[in-house]
Amino acid sequence: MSEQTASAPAAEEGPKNEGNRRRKHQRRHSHEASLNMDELRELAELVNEHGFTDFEFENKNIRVRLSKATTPAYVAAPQPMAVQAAPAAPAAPAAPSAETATPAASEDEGLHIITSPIVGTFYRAPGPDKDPYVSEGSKVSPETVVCIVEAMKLMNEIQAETSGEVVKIFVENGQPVEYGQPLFGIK
Amino acid sequence: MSEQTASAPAAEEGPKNEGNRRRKHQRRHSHEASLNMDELRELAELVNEHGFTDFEFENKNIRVRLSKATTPAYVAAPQPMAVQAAPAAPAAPAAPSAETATPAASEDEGLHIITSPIVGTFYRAPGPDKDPYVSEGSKVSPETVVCIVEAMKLMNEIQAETSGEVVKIFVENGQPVEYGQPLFGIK
Amino acid sequence: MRDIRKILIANRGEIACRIIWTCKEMGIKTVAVHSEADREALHVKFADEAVCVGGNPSAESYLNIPAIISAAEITNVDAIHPGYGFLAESATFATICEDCNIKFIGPRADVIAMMGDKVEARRTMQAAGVPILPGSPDPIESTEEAAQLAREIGFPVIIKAAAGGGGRGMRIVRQESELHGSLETAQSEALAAFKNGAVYIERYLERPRHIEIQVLADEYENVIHLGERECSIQRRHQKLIEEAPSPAIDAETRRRMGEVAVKACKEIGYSSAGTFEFLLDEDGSFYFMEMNTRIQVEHPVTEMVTLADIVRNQIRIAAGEELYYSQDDVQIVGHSIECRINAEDPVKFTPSPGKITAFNIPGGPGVRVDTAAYPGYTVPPYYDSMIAKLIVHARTRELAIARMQRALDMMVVEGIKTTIPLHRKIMADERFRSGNFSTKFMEEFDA
Amino acid sequence: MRDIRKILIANRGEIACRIIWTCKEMGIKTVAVHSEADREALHVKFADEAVCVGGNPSAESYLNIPAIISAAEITNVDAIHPGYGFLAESATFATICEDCNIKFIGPRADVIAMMGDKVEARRTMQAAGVPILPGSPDPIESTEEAAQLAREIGFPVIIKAAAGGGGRGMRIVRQESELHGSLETAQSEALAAFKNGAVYIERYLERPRHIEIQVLADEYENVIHLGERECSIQRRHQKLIEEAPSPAIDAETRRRMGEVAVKACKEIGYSSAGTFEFLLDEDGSFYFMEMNTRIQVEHPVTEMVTLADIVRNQIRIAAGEELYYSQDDVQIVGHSIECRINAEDPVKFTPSPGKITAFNIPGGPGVRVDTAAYPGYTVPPYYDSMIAKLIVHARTRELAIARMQRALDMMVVEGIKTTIPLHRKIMADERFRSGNFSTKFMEEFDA
Repeated sequence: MSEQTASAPAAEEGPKNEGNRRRKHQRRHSHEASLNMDELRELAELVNEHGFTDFEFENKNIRVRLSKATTPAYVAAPQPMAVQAAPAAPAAPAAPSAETATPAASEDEGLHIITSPIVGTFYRAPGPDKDPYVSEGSKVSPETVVCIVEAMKLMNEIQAETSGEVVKIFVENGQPVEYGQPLFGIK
Repeated sequence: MSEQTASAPAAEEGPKNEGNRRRKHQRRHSHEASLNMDELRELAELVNEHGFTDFEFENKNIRVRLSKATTPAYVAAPQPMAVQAAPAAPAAPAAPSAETATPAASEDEGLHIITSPIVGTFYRAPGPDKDPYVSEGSKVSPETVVCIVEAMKLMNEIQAETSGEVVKIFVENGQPVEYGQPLFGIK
Repeated sequence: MRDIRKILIANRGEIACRIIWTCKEMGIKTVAVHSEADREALHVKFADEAVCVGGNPSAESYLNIPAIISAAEITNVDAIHPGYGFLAESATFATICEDCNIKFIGPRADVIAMMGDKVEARRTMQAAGVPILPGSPDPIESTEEAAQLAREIGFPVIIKAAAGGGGRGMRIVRQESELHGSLETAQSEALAAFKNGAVYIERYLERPRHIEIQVLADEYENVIHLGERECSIQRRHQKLIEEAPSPAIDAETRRRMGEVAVKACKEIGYSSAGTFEFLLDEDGSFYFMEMNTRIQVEHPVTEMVTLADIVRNQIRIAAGEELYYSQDDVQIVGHSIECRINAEDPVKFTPSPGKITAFNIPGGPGVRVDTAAYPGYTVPPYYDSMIAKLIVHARTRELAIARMQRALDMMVVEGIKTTIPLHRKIMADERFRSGNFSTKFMEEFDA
Repeated sequence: MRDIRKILIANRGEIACRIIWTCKEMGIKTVAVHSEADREALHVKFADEAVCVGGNPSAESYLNIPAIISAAEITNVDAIHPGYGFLAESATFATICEDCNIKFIGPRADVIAMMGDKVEARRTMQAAGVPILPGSPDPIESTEEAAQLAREIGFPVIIKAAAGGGGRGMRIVRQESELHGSLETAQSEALAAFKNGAVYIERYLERPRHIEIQVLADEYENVIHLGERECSIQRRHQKLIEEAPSPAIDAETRRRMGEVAVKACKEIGYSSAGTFEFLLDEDGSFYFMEMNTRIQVEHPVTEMVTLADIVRNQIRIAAGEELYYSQDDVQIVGHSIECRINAEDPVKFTPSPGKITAFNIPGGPGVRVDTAAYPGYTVPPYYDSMIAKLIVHARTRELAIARMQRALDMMVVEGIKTTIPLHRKIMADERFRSGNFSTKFMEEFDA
C-alpha cells in the first residue's frame, strides 16, 4: 500500500501552496475597488474547480493574476523515500533536516538564518554543565560564538557572522546536523 | 541523434495549437465590452469544456487569460515511433492514417466525415475500368454507395449514411485504410 | 523454410511489446493492431507499422478475425503472432491464417483444436503415456454414471467443463449426496460460459502444486523441454506469482516430467513452444491437466534460468528452422520469480483502471520488467488488468526473494491501485518463503 | 566476524544506487551522503537516511573526508562503501576509516597505497610472477637513462606517470630523437596533474586489447576470479563499451590470466573485489597494467555472465566472512555487453548537463539498466557525465549485439544530448561486430 502512502505528500502539497498564494493575493488586492473579496474568492474557486493553473485579469482599474504551480517533475519522480521514512531509525538526521532545512517562508521571512558549515553534532554550550552560548532573546554580533558543532572529536565554534537578536533556535542540544542545516534565526 | 529528432514534433505542437486557439477566441469575444462574474463562469466552463489549455482576452478595457497545465504524460512518454517512421515501409497504412485520421479542425470543421467501418483496401470505383462512385461535387443521399473497401477478398460497399455534397476525398484509390479512417468529407 | 520478414502481432499490452522486442533483435519488421482506445499504447509506438482494427471492446478489435486478417493483408505480413489470450488458442483463427497463406506462429490448427477440448486432450495424452488423474474418459451424461465413476475413483472428485478454463463449470464433490446438484450446476455454468455443456469427472487432489513444463518442438520431431515452472500461487485460478525452478522438484522429477512432455509432443506432432500443466500430488506423483498451445504469461522465469528466448524459438520454428540446441544444452542456472503487477485493489481485487501519474521501473542486477505502461499512460477499462511483470533472477531462491522485495520497493506506480502491496506481503510470508505450499496458498493467505 | 548492519555510501549517482540495492537485499540499512545539488538525487531518495555533507564541488562534498567521517559518526554506521572514483582509491581515507573504527569496504589501506603507485605496483607484481611489459623498474631520472633503456626494450616505447591515470603524463616515443622532448613533457604534465613528476618507461604495444580480470579475495587467502572483461572500446582512455567474455580470449588464456591474478592477490594479501588490468598483445601474450582496488563501473557484465553479486561479495568479505563459492562454481554463461550512456554530445563529447524531460528505460529479456536518472531529473554540471549503464545478456555475442541495438532503440532520453547515437553506430560497425579490434578502435572509428 506504500505507493498510496508515497503519493500523499505530493497530493497535499498542491492545495496547501495554493492556499498560501491565495491569501497573499487577497491581502494585496483587498483594498482595491472594482472586484471585491467575495468575487475574488469565487473567481479563485472557479479557476481551481476547472483545474486551471494560471489566471490573469486586468483592466484600467485592476489587474488580477492567479497561478498554481505545477510540478510535473516531482510527480513523475519516484518517491520511495516517504515509504521508508517511517520505519527508518528515529535518530536519523535526514528526517529533521527535511523539515527544518527550508523553514516555512511565512514564519521565518526576514530572518537571517545561521546554517551549519559542517556535518556534526550540535551543542549549545561549551560543556555539559555550562550555560548555553546564546538563548532566544540574546543579542549577537558577528564574532559572537553561538554554538559548537562537533565533528571528528573536534569542537568547532560557530560564530554568528551577523548582528541582531536570536529569535529562533532550530536544533536541539546534542542533535546531529548536516551541512547547510539551519541552526539559528536572527532578526 | 534520433532522440533529438523524436522530440521535435512534440516541441512544435504546443505553440502551434495555442496560436490557433487564441485566434479563435479573439474572434468570438472581441465584441464584448466587459466581463461580470457570470460571464467569467461561463467563459471558464466554455474553455474547459473544449479542453483548451490556454485562453487570453484583452481589449481596451479588459484583458483575461486562462491557462491549464498541459499533461506532462505526453512529454514523458517514449516516442520512438517518430524515429522509426522515416525508415519504415513507405506503403505503410500507419503513416497516412496518422495524418488523415484527425483532419485539421480549421479546414474540416462542419464537415460530416464518412469513416471506414473496416480495415481493408479503398476503391473509388466498382472495377478498374469503371467510373468512380462519387467525385468531389457529387450529391449523396444515405443510401448512396460512395466506395468499396475490400477485406479478405470481399468487396464491401460503403454507403454515405448522410445527405449532402462530397467536398473532400481523403484517401487515394487503391490505398489501404484502417478502422475509423476518414474517407470522405460531406457538406 | 519460410521467409518471415514481417510479423503482425494480434495482441496488445506487454506481450505485444515483448514480441516486438524479439522481432527487432531478429531484424523482422512488425505490424501492431489496436483498438481505438489503444492508439497511444506502447506496442503501437514501438511497432514499425500500426493498424486500427476496430472499437474498444475486444470482440470488435483484438478478437475481430476479419479485421485482423485484413490488416495482415494490407500490410503484407508473412506471419501472425497471436501472443496469449485473445486469438492465441483459436483453431478457427489458425485455420483462416493457413487459408490466407499467412503463417500462424503456433502449432497446427488441428492440434490447437484437439488441445482446446479437455476430454479429447485427456484421451490423447493418456494414449501418449502421460499420467492423467483417474476419471471419466468421456463427458458425463447422467448422475448415475457420475456416481458409478466417483465410487470407482474415490471421493473427493472434481467436475470440470470439457471446453473451459478459469474455474467456470468446475465443482468439487466430497460425498455422493452432493453429486447430483453439483453436476447440474457445472453443466449449466459450462453451457453459459463456453456454449458447451459437456463436463467430465476426475479425482480431486487436496493440496496439489501447479507445475508446468515448457517445451520447444520444431517441425522435424526435435523436441526439448526447458524445465518446469512453479505456478501454485493462484487466486481463483489466476496465477499471481510464478517461479523457476520449483522448490518442490528435484532433478529426477524434472527429468521424468520433461520426458513425458517431450514424448507426448512427438506423439501428437506438436511444433512451436507449448506448456504442459501438471498437478503434482504430495506423494510426488503428477497428473496432466492441460496443454497450452501458446506462449505463457510466465514464460520469462524460464528465460531467466535457461537464457533461452522463447519468442525467438517460436518464430524460428514457424519459419521451418530446426531447433538450434539439444536437451543437453539446456542448463537451469539460478532461480527466477515473477510477480504479476495488476491494476487492481490489492485486497479486494477490484479493477483499478485510470491514469498512471508516476511510474518508476526498478533496475540493477537480476531485475527484468516486461511492461507496456509508462508515466502518463492510461490503463483502459476494456482489457486485462495486468500492467507489468516484475521478474528477478538470482543464484538461489532465498536471494531471489530478497531481490524481489528490493525490486517491489523500488517499483513506483501512482494514480491507480496495484497488486504491489499484496506481492510484498506474500514475499514476507513464512509459508511462501519455506517453499512448502500448494495451490491452496492464496485461500489460506486471504483467510 | 564484523557485524555490518548499516553502511554509509560515500558516493553518488548510479553506483550509490547500485550499492543501496544490494544493501536492501541483504537487510542492511543505508546512509546516503550528498552535496546541495544532489538533494533530489535518487540515491538520497532510496537510502534509509541522508546527510548533506557540503557544497556542489566534489572537493567540498564527495571528496570532503572530515565531513563524510562526521556523517558516518552521527549516523552511527558500521562501514563505508566508497563506490568508484571520489575516495575509492584513497589510502588516506581508508586509513582514517580504520582509525575511526569504521570498516572501509575494500582492501587494506597499505595495499591501496601500493597499488596507487604505478612503479611500486609494477615491482610488486613482477615479484609475484605477473608478466609485465619490459621497461624501467624505477622512475627515470635522465634522458640518457631513458635512451639506454629504450634501446634495450626496443622502440616504440611509452612514458607514463608513476602516480597517474587517464592519459595525463603519457607519451609514445617511436624513435630516439623524440625521447628527450617527450620525457620533459610527460614529467611536467605528471607534476601538474598528480603533484608527482616521476615517470617510467616501457614497451609500447601497437594494437593491444584492454582485458581485465575480476577477482574476489577474502581475508583467509581464498581467492577466485570471475573471468575477464573486454574493455578495448575506449576514447582517450575512457571506457565506452565493455563485454564479458572477450571475443579474443579462449578458455585456456582465461585460465592462465586468472591464475596469475589469483596468485598475485595471495602474494600481496589482497582482500575484497579487485581488478587486474592487462594489455593483451596480438601474439596472445599479456602484460599487467594496473590493479584497481575497488568496484569497477563495468562490473555488471561480469555479474550477468556469472550471476555473482560483486557488491554483496565486497560487503560479506568486509564483514569477515569467507568466500561462499570456489573457482569451480564459477561458470561463464552467455555474453554480456555494457554501453555507458553519458550526458555528452555524441560527436564532440562535450558535456550536456540539464533537465531530462523524457526518460524511458528498456525492459524485456536480458536487459539491465543501472541508473540514478528519472523523468524530470536534472543532470548537474559538477560531476561525471555518465547517467546510465545499459547492459544486455544473451546466449551469444551476436545475439547480445542485436539485443543491445534493440535496447538502445527503446531507450529514450530527451532534454539533454547523450552518447546513445554513438553506441548505435558502434553496434552497427562491422569491425566491432567481428570482434577483431584493439584499443585503437575509437581513434580509427572517429576518423
